[in-house]
Amino acid sequence: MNYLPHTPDDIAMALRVIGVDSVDELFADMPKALRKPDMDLPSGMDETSLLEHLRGLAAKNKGGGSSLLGGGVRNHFIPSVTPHLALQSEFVTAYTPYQAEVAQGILQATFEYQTMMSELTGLPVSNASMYDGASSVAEAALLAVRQAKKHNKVLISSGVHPESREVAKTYLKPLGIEVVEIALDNMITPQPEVDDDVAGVIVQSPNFLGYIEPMADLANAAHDAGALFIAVCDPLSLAVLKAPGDYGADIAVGDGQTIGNPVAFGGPHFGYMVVSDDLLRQLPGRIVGETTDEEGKRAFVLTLQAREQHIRRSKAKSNICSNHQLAALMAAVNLSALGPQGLRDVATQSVHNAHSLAKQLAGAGLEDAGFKVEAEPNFFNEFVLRSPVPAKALRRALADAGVQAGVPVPSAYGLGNAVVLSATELTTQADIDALIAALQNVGQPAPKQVEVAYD
Amino acid sequence: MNYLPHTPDDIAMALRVIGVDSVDELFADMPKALRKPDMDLPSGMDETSLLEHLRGLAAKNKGGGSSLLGGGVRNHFIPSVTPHLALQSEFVTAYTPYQAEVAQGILQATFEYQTMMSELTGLPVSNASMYDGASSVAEAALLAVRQAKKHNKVLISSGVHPESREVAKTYLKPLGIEVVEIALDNMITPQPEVDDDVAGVIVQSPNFLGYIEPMADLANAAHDAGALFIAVCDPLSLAVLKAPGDYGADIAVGDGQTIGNPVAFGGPHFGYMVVSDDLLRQLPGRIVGETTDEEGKRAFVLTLQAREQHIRRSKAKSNICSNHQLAALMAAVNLSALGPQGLRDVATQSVHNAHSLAKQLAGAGLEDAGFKVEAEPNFFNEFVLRSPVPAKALRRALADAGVQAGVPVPSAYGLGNAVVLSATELTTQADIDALIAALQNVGQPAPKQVEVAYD
Amino acid sequence: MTKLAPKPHDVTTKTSDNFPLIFERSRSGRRASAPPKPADTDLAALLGADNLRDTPPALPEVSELDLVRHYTQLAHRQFSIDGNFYPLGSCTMKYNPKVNEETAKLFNDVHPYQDPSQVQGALELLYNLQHDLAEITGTDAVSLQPAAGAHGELTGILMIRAYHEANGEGEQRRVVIVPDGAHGTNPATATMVGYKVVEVPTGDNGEVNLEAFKEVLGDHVAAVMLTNPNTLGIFETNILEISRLAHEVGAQLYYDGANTNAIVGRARPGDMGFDVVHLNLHKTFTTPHGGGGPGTGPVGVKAHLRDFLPAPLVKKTADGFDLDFDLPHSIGRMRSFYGNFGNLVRAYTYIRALGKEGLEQVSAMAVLNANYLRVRLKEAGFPIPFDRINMHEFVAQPPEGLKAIDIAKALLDYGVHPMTVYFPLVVKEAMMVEPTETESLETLDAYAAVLADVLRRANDDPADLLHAPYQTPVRRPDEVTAARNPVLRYRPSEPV
Amino acid sequence: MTKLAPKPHDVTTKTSDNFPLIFERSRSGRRASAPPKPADTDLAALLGADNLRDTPPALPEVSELDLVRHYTQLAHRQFSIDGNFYPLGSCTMKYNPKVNEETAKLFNDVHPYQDPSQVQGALELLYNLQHDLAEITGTDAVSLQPAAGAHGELTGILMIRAYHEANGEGEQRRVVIVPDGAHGTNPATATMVGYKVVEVPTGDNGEVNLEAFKEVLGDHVAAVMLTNPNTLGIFETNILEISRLAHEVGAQLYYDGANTNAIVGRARPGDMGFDVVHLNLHKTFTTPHGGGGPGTGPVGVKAHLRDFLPAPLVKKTADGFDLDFDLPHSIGRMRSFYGNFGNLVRAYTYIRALGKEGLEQVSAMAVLNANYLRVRLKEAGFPIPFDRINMHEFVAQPPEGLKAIDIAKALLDYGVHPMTVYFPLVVKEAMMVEPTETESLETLDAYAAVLADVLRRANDDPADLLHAPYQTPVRRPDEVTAARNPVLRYRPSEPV
Ligand SMILES: Cc1ncc(COP(=O)(O)O)c(C=O)c1O
Ligand SMILES: Cc1ncc(COP(=O)(O)O)c(C=O)c1O
Repeated sequence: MNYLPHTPDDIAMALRVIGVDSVDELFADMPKALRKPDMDLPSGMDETSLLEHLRGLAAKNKGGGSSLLGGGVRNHFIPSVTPHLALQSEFVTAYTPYQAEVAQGILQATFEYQTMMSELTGLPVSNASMYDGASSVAEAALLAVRQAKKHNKVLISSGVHPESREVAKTYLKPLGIEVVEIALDNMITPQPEVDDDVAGVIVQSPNFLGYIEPMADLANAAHDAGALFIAVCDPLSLAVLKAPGDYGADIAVGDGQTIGNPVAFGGPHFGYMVVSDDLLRQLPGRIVGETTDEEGKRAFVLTLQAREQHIRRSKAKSNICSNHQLAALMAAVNLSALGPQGLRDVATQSVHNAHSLAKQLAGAGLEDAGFKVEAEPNFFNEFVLRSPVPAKALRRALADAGVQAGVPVPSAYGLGNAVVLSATELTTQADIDALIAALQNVGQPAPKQVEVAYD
Repeated sequence: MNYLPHTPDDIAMALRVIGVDSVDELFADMPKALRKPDMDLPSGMDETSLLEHLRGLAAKNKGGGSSLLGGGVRNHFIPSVTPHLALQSEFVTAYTPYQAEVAQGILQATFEYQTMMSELTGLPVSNASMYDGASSVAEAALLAVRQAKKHNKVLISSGVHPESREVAKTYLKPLGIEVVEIALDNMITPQPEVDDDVAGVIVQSPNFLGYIEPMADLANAAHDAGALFIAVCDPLSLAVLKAPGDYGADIAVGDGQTIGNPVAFGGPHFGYMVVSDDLLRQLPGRIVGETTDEEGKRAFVLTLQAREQHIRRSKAKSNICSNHQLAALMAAVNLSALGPQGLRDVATQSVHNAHSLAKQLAGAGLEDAGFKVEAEPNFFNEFVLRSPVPAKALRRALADAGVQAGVPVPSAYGLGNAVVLSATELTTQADIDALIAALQNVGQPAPKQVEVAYD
Repeated sequence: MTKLAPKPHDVTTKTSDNFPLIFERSRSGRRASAPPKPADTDLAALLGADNLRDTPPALPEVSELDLVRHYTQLAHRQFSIDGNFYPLGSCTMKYNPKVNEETAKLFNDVHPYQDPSQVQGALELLYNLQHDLAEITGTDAVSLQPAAGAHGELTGILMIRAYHEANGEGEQRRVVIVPDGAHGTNPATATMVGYKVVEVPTGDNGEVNLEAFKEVLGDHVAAVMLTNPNTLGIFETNILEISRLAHEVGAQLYYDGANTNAIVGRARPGDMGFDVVHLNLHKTFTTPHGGGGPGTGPVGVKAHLRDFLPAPLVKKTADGFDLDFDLPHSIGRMRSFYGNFGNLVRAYTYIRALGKEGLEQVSAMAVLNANYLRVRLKEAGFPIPFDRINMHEFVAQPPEGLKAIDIAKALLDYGVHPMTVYFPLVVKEAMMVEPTETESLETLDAYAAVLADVLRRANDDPADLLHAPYQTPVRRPDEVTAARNPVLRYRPSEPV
Repeated sequence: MTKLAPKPHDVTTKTSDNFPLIFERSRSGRRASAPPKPADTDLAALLGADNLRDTPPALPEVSELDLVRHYTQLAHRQFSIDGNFYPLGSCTMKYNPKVNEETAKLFNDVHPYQDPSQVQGALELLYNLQHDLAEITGTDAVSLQPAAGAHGELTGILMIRAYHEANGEGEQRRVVIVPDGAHGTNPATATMVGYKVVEVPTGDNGEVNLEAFKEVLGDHVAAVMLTNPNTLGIFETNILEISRLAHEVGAQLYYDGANTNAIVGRARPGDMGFDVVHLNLHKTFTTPHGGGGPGTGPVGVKAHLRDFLPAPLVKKTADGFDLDFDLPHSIGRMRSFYGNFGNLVRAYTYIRALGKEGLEQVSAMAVLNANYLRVRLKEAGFPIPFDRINMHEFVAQPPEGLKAIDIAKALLDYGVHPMTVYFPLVVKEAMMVEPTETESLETLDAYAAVLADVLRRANDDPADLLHAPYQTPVRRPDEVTAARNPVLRYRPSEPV
């Protein structure tokens, strides 16, 4: 199976026109030693075998669609209309909209996306998308350092998703920027000491464990020391929770999966970044702006490109080129499909179910077996369950019982054995019952081989 | 869940503009006794519940995708590209192309479809599609009668699909047209007596049992008596078998499922009808023709509409209005995706697998148990297996063993207990092995309750 | 507010040359797909050498990308509900929900000849839908077999004929009455069943002229075929009287369900006295029109006609669901298998999504929209021949001196689809508008504004409209030549 | 074959209205979807009253049909590979197979935090793809984490930095060498890792100037970043010498895989001496560009760098497949989870569809097409600055006096996308053309004919091109004002 139009006649004709005798001659510049490498690759397949192979792989995955697994990405309601519209081939197979005249589709949709993200975050300037939440956190930290100039330290709450913190460190370390973590206190971020050399303070709310942070106080602490405040938020939560703009955040970033993309084993999703007006020219990535055309009609273009690598090269604000436009489009279509009320409904029911889950767990008599629900402080749609067995062993035991739940809490949180549980608007009472039943089983004298396998 | 844009404000404004006080007032013409009927219907559902309900129903079906069930429709290879292109929303949600200027998409695609059907059948004039194979057979019989005028009898081979024969009788009976069946002789159609009052002779090849008919001889017999010859063909078979035009058929009809539509529990598929030039003005249904526009550009339009009900009303050639355009488009895209060689490959491998299946069955030692493969006369990709148990009981027993196979042969064929087996290019050796194993089990002393349940 | 945007430019391929046919893109040896590779097979040996064709069919040979470009570009040369307001009267071009497409796909692999034990879900769906449609139409039994509205009509009139025959009145009753405003399929159907058609004129109020109706009525009448509301979009206020009169002479009353969108959930043909009712699932019940089809035309009947239905129905048994062939007077099959199952899934999805209250809102808002647009068109300068509260659609006319066809063609440049023109036949230069309930008032306002602009242009320059449209991929194709000199398939002009 | 020609200019009915924003279609209270109805919930009680926002976000409120119209019409205002020839140099706009979309969907529901025992299929696929890409690039280990080409570059240069640091050469090596023709992401990446960038000039033959290269080389150099073929579409014939020289001074050689389409299956960066290689799966391996992304930029490395890769990789164990975090020198994570999994499925589908022989044909036909089009453009009157056998792309120039931008804009009216213009920077008025292997020769001929027609128009009327395009939804938007006075989101002009 290949996708080539060339018939033998075509090839012969083309070679004639080019003036060479063979295809190999076209590769004459290539040193002989390099040619025809010995690659261990299978032969091609016809479409039927190919689909069979891929369906076979897909069938080896179990329990997809669960709504009890969170950890930053969750299986939320996406109406059928969303992928139908966002995945039209005109959007899917377009390039970056450099030729604005024939890219008003992507450009306008992106301008609309920017407006929606601005509305959600309460900040005025959104870029067109980033790779994901984690790299957006890293880019936000870089932005803060660029803006602050002299500073070369950032504070990051341990409540920020562990993978985001890791990525931030990967990005910042080689530039000599110190990344200092603020340990959580009772699962939320305490008021930190912010030194003068701190460029930015990064806090996630709801944090990785699910709890809502005192963002206004934390923002004040950052600002008092002349640092930027960077809020990391699940955009779905912003349907009902205070927006970063409300509490004075300078930058809002996060992963956009929850507002319109499938979990898809972790990607592609997209990262968003929205900033205050004065950070506009420090913003990494593409931005779409409104203008008028020769005839005075409204038109949209990529703008402020002087920030970007293809213009500024080594002086660019970031090296980002391709972003995650199609995933951002999925979100824009989805937000339009839901509207403010629909998004609120989704968020509300997700909160409702998560709190109901917490309450039912608390009342399920699991304490004796060593489980404990952490229902305080206020949490959104994820919360911590302390476990008598190691987190991964618990997750495995639940999976063996057909329940996909329990994102392990890293030991650095100092919570001992613990997992994050989550619920969404799609969680059913049957899901909750199954989880409780499975936990009750785990609560029984622990089946040895599970413990052993995962310690 | 509904699809209404109307807000309370919209409704109030519209009522004001219309000059009535309430929505109910708009229905004042409706006798009071009729209003607000008591209907036993459930309440509406949100999208999640709706999908759950439908997925639940879908999950109650078993063994879909089998390639051993035939009977006129079969699960053949359809590349992913076919539905992606044919089911673009511009095609799916368009109306009949009466406004040619904004319907060149459908019109040209239909013109191309007509050309492809003409190529397959070897006859010059195709309409834009019919409902299905069965109703096309009926319409072909009506056409023959219209053309012949004085005649009011048609002969139909018993090899024509039983459901097509039934439909033909339903259509023809009230018009006083006699439908005379030609019984099969050794599973193919014998040379019939064709009286002077016969308008048409209808023969299917490969016939319902799978065997290839002596079409040239049968066509001659019809023509000798001044009757039209109507060939009913699986269009897939025409990739390799002689075309109706080759043996002088006047009309070719059939069901188009096999060349690009999923089996979908029987529909929608489409019927095709292609005729000789002199039958053009008798053809029922829509036809697309080529012309030029005001600027001299090639353009396509619905043409020869004077045959149709919306112009001719009670004098129309048929009452058909909506046809099965989108299913025909699926076929056109699919034929273009396959090309002549791809279609030939599909047909060839289907033939290969069916003959291999027949051979393996014949060699599987099933005779003692009372099974017998009818490998003569020449068959295409379906053939008869005689069974020691009633056909439906056999089908059920196979299904219980996880094998979907065995279209029951109606008793009128005089073959006793028998089923039609089929294979396609998608049939695997594992499918064949499973069938043989299951048959060997059925061959064991017959499980009583199955026999009883199905007699 | 939002004015309708001008027609989206056809940016894909605007050329002074002809748009290529897929055959013109063909090059010998190209392939756009990879089916399973066939084993070496001696077809002549297996099939008989005489049975093989000599030359392969000249199907297109294109690469996968060229295939994709072709059909993507063709899609851009096409109006659709998804892209354009499409208020075709009598056609109910409402929104076709995307979720329906998702659910229909779930059943693609189910084979119609599987043992019933293997297809319980499909049968249950059919059983439920039979029930739902009976409730909606006020009938006692429903066949899901017919493949379109006209096919439903044929089914229904065949049943009526069989019924009269069973009553020994087959010879006596040879006439079907239809209003002069009836859709062409009604008289055409009657003819297909061997009946003579008698037309009854429309009265001044746009309804069936009751006196004239009484005159043509008699015991020679087999059936009366009506839509209600009728094709003028007017509710037949005398429907109960019409029904009484028809039944008094032993005729059966047939309901053409094309206009069900006006009454769904609010009134039932069965309650009006109709004996046979077909529905167009591609109208009221949102299955897509597909550029011409497939439609789906289930037929519901009162109890006295149940046994005449085409077999099989789906029944519920102690073990689950099964096909029911036990219909002693059945007219016989109308098509293969069990109807357009994929569309039955779509319609079922729609009905269960909306539920009882949702369906009632459909007709309410369909009628509201149509009346609103009627008023707006009147304000824009279009005469309304039957100017009264209408139902889900209404008929307008161009101002004196203008032709409906020119108005229609002019609309195309604005990216909106014309209304149905020249139907029904009882109104000169008829412009029949059915906005449907899924359109917003802003869309209706924009349509009225566009129509006003068309009238302005006609005033400014009477010749302007005669050559409209100006911006479409082709402009006023020559239909006369097309019919006089039919070119119905591609033939290569030179040896390829 | 089909010639493309501009649309006629007479626009009789063009309305000057703006195409509406989704916000301008919004009406308070409309909904386009039905999520699960929430239970009565006291959010203030559950979440803390202080934590709740005061005003909801002003998201659009539209009906489902208006939503569908909006995005369908927007899609029609957009060029795409599926609709248009799109020969953007350096971007590899080849056909994106539909079967990839089918297979990607199969994994939509898999959650990244499921227990590995539950996701064996997903892990097996990643494992297989790591293997396949290592074979294709000639490297020893592959990370699938990077989310784009530039992200792969960052990953690779970070690894090189960590490697030098591990060798105690972190302080000493502070320079990255890139050719002056390099893509902007190369120098930008070096800066992000804290390196200084030194450019090496292009020689007269379009290749890296070897003498100049030697001059800037030294033991202060951390890495040399190259594409091969380079951004002029020319194969660096001295690549083995360059590699030797670089390694001689202890520098690491980085391969920017944007141009892999020229060599895939025929030569491997690893064999050329590259230590780190990224691939753009959205180029060579057919994952869609999506209007800007998501891309995917896996990175392969030679054995000495394996332990520096971002964790996790996927490993095979006795029990199946598992995540492998055991990378002692890992630079750390580059993003969350395991990369753009959906695109990894697509690329894997593509690789397994083609297999070894198929991949080799890709580069052969990509290079054939590019050379053919180069000759055709030369015939059409376009100078070719480095006129030699090129690889998968080539750079042309407009004839003296014309600007690449005007040629590009003129092309839009013909329904074809322009080439990349003004890149690479080393050629004045560069027009960089990459047809890819999935295009037929007829399409290339048509493009050459269109370009010839553009030159003809420029000759006939020099002002003509300056205002092109004429037929697009908008024409030459004012980019200067857009940047000077940025309007980056919608704000209602009046209270809604
Ligand atoms: C009033 C009326 N009756 C019958 C029909 C025929 O329906 P179908 O096209 O489904 O056969 C139509 C279709 O437009 C109609 O409008
Ligand atoms: C030569 C070259 N390098 C790097 C890149 C950056 O790749 P990405 O956009 O995937 O980040 C590109 C993209 O166009 C490119 O052409």
